[in-house]
Amino acid sequence: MAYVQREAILIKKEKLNSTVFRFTLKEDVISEIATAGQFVNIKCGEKVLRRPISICQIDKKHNCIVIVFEVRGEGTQWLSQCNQHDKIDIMGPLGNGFNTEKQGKALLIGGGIGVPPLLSVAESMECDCDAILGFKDIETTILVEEFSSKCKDVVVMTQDGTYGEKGLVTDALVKKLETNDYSVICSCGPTPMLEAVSQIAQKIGIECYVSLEERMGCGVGACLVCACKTKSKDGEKYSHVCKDGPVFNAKEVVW
Amino acid sequence: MAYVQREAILIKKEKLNSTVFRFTLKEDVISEIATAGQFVNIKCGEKVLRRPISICQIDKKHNCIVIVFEVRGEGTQWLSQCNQHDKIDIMGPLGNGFNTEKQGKALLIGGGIGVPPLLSVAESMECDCDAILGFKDIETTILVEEFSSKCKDVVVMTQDGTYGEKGLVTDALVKKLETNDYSVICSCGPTPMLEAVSQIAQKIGIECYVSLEERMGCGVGACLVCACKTKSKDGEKYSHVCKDGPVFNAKEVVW
Amino acid sequence: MANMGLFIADVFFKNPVITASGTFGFGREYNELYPIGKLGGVSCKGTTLLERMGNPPPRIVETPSGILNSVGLQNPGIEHFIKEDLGWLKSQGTVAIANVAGSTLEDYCKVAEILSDTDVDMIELNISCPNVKEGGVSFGTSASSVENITEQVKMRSSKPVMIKLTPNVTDIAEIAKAAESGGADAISLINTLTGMRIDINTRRPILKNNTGGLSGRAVFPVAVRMVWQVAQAVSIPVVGMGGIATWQDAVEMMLAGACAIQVGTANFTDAYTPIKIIDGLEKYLDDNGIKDIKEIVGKAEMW
Amino acid sequence: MANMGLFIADVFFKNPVITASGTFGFGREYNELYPIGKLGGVSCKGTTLLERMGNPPPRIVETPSGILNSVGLQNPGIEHFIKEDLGWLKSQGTVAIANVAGSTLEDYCKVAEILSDTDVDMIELNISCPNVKEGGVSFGTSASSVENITEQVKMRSSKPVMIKLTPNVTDIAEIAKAAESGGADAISLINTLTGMRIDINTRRPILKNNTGGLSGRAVFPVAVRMVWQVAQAVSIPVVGMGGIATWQDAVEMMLAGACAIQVGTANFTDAYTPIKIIDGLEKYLDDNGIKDIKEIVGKAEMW
Ligand SMILES: Cc1cc2nc3c(=O)[nH]c(=O)nc-3n(C[C@H](O)[C@H](O)[C@H](O)COP(=O)(O)OP(=O)(O)OC[C@H]3O[C@@H](n4cnc5c(N)ncnc54)[C@H](O)[C@@H]3O)c2cc1C
Ligand SMILES: Cc1cc2nc3c(=O)[nH]c(=O)nc-3n(C[C@H](O)[C@H](O)[C@H](O)COP(=O)(O)OP(=O)(O)OC[C@H]3O[C@@H](n4cnc5c(N)ncnc54)[C@H](O)[C@@H]3O)c2cc1C
Ligand SMILES: Cc1cc2nc3c(=O)[nH]c(=O)nc-3n(C[C@H](O)[C@H](O)[C@H](O)COP(=O)(O)O)c2cc1C
Ligand SMILES: Cc1cc2nc3c(=O)[nH]c(=O)nc-3n(C[C@H](O)[C@H](O)[C@H](O)COP(=O)(O)O)c2cc1C
Ligand code: FES
Ligand code: FES
Repeated sequence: MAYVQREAILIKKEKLNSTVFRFTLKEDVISEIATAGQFVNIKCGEKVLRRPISICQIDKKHNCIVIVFEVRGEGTQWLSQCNQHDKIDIMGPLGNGFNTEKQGKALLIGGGIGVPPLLSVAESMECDCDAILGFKDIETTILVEEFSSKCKDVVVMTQDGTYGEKGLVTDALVKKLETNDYSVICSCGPTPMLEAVSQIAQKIGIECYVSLEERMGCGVGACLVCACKTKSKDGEKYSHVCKDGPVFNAKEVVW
Repeated sequence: MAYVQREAILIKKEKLNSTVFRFTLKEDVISEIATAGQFVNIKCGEKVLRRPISICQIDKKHNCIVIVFEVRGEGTQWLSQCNQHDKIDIMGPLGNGFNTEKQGKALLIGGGIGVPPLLSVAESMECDCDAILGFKDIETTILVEEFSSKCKDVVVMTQDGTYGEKGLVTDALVKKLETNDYSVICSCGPTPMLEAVSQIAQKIGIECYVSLEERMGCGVGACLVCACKTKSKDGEKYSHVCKDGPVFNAKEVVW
Repeated sequence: MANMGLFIADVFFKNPVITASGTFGFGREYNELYPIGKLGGVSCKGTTLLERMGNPPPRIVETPSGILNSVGLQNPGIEHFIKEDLGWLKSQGTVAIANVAGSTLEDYCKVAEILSDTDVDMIELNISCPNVKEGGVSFGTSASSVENITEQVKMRSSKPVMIKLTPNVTDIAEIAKAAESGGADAISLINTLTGMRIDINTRRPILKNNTGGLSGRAVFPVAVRMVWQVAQAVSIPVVGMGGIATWQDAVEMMLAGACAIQVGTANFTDAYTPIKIIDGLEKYLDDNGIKDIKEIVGKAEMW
Repeated sequence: MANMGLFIADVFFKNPVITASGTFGFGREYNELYPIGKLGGVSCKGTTLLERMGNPPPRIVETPSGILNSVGLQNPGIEHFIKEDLGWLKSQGTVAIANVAGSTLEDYCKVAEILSDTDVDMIELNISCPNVKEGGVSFGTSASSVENITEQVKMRSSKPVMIKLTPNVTDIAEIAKAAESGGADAISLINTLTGMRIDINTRRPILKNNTGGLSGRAVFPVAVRMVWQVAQAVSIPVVGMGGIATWQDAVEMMLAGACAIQVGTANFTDAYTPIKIIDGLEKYLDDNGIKDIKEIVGKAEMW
């Protein structure tokens, strides 16, 4: 678990839609050692707690990481007001990411603001990937082009059908499974979605990894605040999203 | 006691020296009704308490007031980082200012960051004014030109003699009194200076008004936080700087 | 439009937003900014039998998300209040609450008796002022003395009596129950948490009184917890305060069990806070199809 | 360069900056950022006789200038601590303080006994955890039970015992005196102030445990006041904490009477806080020609 707390420089700021921003942050160490699915913990102004945001892309060549975040409350609001050249205090890379070793064919399933971290997975997977991306509507659709250039096949689902197909990612998943053999599913998104994806994966016996969210204190495993219930042969216990996760094997998660 | 709480627009920002700023703020009502020696109470970012700052100039023609402030702590630091066109939440005009009715000849005595409010007095006095301005050194000297254009005679004192004469404002005061007949002294500056000025004035029987400072809560007379001890024929009591002052007749002040 | 009105001990408040004692004077100053008749009520500056000078300055210091104050009950005495301020306040069309403090039981009783013959709507008994040795806080920290003072004051007063509790106690529910069994018509809380700040340069407390009372947003979580505990423990109305600065805070406090709320320190930051809270509450009710503000009181469901 | 070292009950601390229990694990994670051997001491996560799962999540919520937590003493039990963590921590060259909690008096005593045979430097008795029904807070709110538990634990322990007090009491000085007369070697305070936040949309407390403990800068003025009161009341060393985030805060706490300080919540905001405080204190002493950190302890002069 190597990580740093450093000032990164915001070298590019883009607005992907009315509430979602993409920041390209230059930070040598973090970009050097980060792996797909890890996150950074960002100091937002005078806020007591840092805000965890997943790493969306890792550009080792330019010593950069890319993050994509949605403005939800005061912390992300503050962050969205940072400007190019500003210094941003970030801690990372944190947590355990996805396994990206060669493993047959992978299916990435992202929902909403859970889509961005899967891009880092698509970029570093040593095997082919397909992706299913779910959004509310056309307005909230993000990163479709980026996924299209990295994945074999990308299916976009919107709840209202204004982009791609109408329906949920699980609808697309069921269809995909009829014609494909996947060795692993990597998923990130709202908890109900992750639970549904896990159930389908488990039923047909595909390895499935999910990236969970929980409110955090330290972000590094020291405070035991970010508990999530997991099960193993020894019974149920609280694991910690920041250190044991955020990526968990779906069959260990107690939903 | 008429006042408003409004967003003023910062239309001009100047840096007078390494820690002192001059802001020209456009606000219709405040500039309309303000009188010399009143103050405004300024919201500084997320700070709980507003910061009281005296009005330095009142430009009724352009609906502006000018304030001059020194960066001392977090509040004034925040304020100094505002930029042209920013909206600043101010409350005012507050308190009772100086009496500027025709009254013979007036002597204005300012020390340090107590100098600015006296400029509004110089500009609105219906009689002639002389001024004694005291500073630490040449670096901290402010508004000398402005006073020179409004007053008959301006003496500048610096503690180290790097500008004007070397010494304290009281040294200059004693000298001035040898050759002049003043009907009133108006003074603003550090408490020890005000006390010394008051004593001299009292000894020779000149009316003397001083502008006091105290930590404030509401700024409008509702919370009784900004107490300063005053005396009258009924004995001693706590008056309130924000409402009964900031300008007091020196002979009422219990130092 | 939703109904914002409510009764506390037979006194009608047009809305649940009251300005907190000591932060709003008798309302005159803020009436320059908006008609204070818009407020549900005004809890006046703490008043004692005789005039009090209060503590020497400095009386205030800012702290992270809060302030410490040590005004120490400066006030011109109850007769002055009745003669100079009460009539004006009543004529503004809002509920006038007299906040009463004292050094002895008899002081409290006398003031309550005097107020019984006036137009005042309600008495808020401040047995919790931490800023003067004889400010009544000693009455407020033990259950038996709370019950006793409540009983005595109730006997001498024809006005409804609301007991204002200090948060500086081990078991707030026990104290609240004591007030209830003493006959209190309502309970208000929290007063300030005792705190201190020291100037590291002068090595002296910043407040001349050494300690002061902490208020403002910093204390909000403690206030919500205590209001919830008290609302669970008693069946008389509870008025909640401590750090309320937005309509969302007000909703949270009411969900915890407050039937009305008071706004103190937030007046200093933004003088329009009480009005913004009233407007915000109205819109919140309408947006959520809630017909009556009373419907949200105590509606927080525990896990 | 000024002397930063000090003794608390015969245990030498190279400087007065200790990381607070529950916010710093056993130091491993932060050792990635800086050698934790630079710290005066590490107070470990609260440990109980047997493993505990802790409370369900969410366990944290941000509040103005603070946080509420309801971790609830999740820990792998004392034996695990001794086997897995203590050795490593000791080898880093800092003082290792075991923070001990329990449900029964016997639990506390057993853990103290077990620790007596280890390398641990000191025991911090957490009789103040507000987040579990059986977290010991009941032991911490009455003077007689504080005296009793201190006596019992002291009898069974060969290590110095520091009693950690809860701020949720009426009279902190009385509690501190009880700890002293029970034989405590030192006192640390404050633990968290009990608070609650409610989500106005779900109408549920944000913490699954309903209430949690308030910490962070919001509580600093309360902590300074209590440390000052306790330092006046007892003659054993007092370790101060609650909202310390800068070296200035540390100086203020020490002027109030703390001979050492602990840093908790501020680690979350800036992981380098303890190091910055150590550096800041050193510079402060040198700049002011103070030869020894002990010279500032309790030097605040009251008005
Ligand atoms: C491992 C991880 C990775 C994440 N990656 C991303 C990402 O790539 N893009 C993105 O937009 N969002 C991501 N999130 C969610 C993001 O952390 C929250 O949206 C953000 O913390 C909200 O902060 P706020 O101040 O805007 O909202 P507020 O609601 O004001 O926050 C209040 C408090 O709750 C916490 N909080 C609120 N929502 C969440 C949440 N969903 N998860 C954890 N803590 C929360 C905040 O951190 C803060 O402490 C991630 C969360 C986790 C745990
Ligand atoms: C009536 C009046 C008029 C003033 N006019 C001016 C002016 O024209 N120009 C100028 O530079 N300064 C003026 N001051 C002083 C100015 O208010 C303080 O310098 C300022 O409040 C410091 O705030 P801060 O956050 O930077 O400092 P901090 O020290 O961080 O402030 C902490 C708290 O103490 C209060 N405080 C600190 N110093 C003072 C002080 N001297 N008087 C009152 N409260 C204080 C702050 O308002 C704040 O609540 C005036 C003060 C008063 C009372
Ligand atoms: C400057 C000041 C003066 C106060 N004076 C009184 C008082 O006279 N009587 C009283 O019962 N409470 C007094 N209080 C306490 C408030 O009424 C209120 O209980 C407390 O400030 C918490 O609410 P808040 O956080 O909204 O300010 C005072 C508070 C402040 C800040
Ligand atoms: C997440 C968290 C967990 C804590 N766990 C413990 C604990 O196990 N034992 C204990 O004595 N105190 C515990 N505390 C209290 C802290 O040690 C400290 O007393 C308190 O947080 C005040 O200091 P601070 O404001 O610097 O955080 C915990 C605090 C936090 C924030
Ligand atoms: S956030 Fe501290 S352990 Fe996960
Ligand atoms: S600051 Fe409130 S009365 Fe002066």
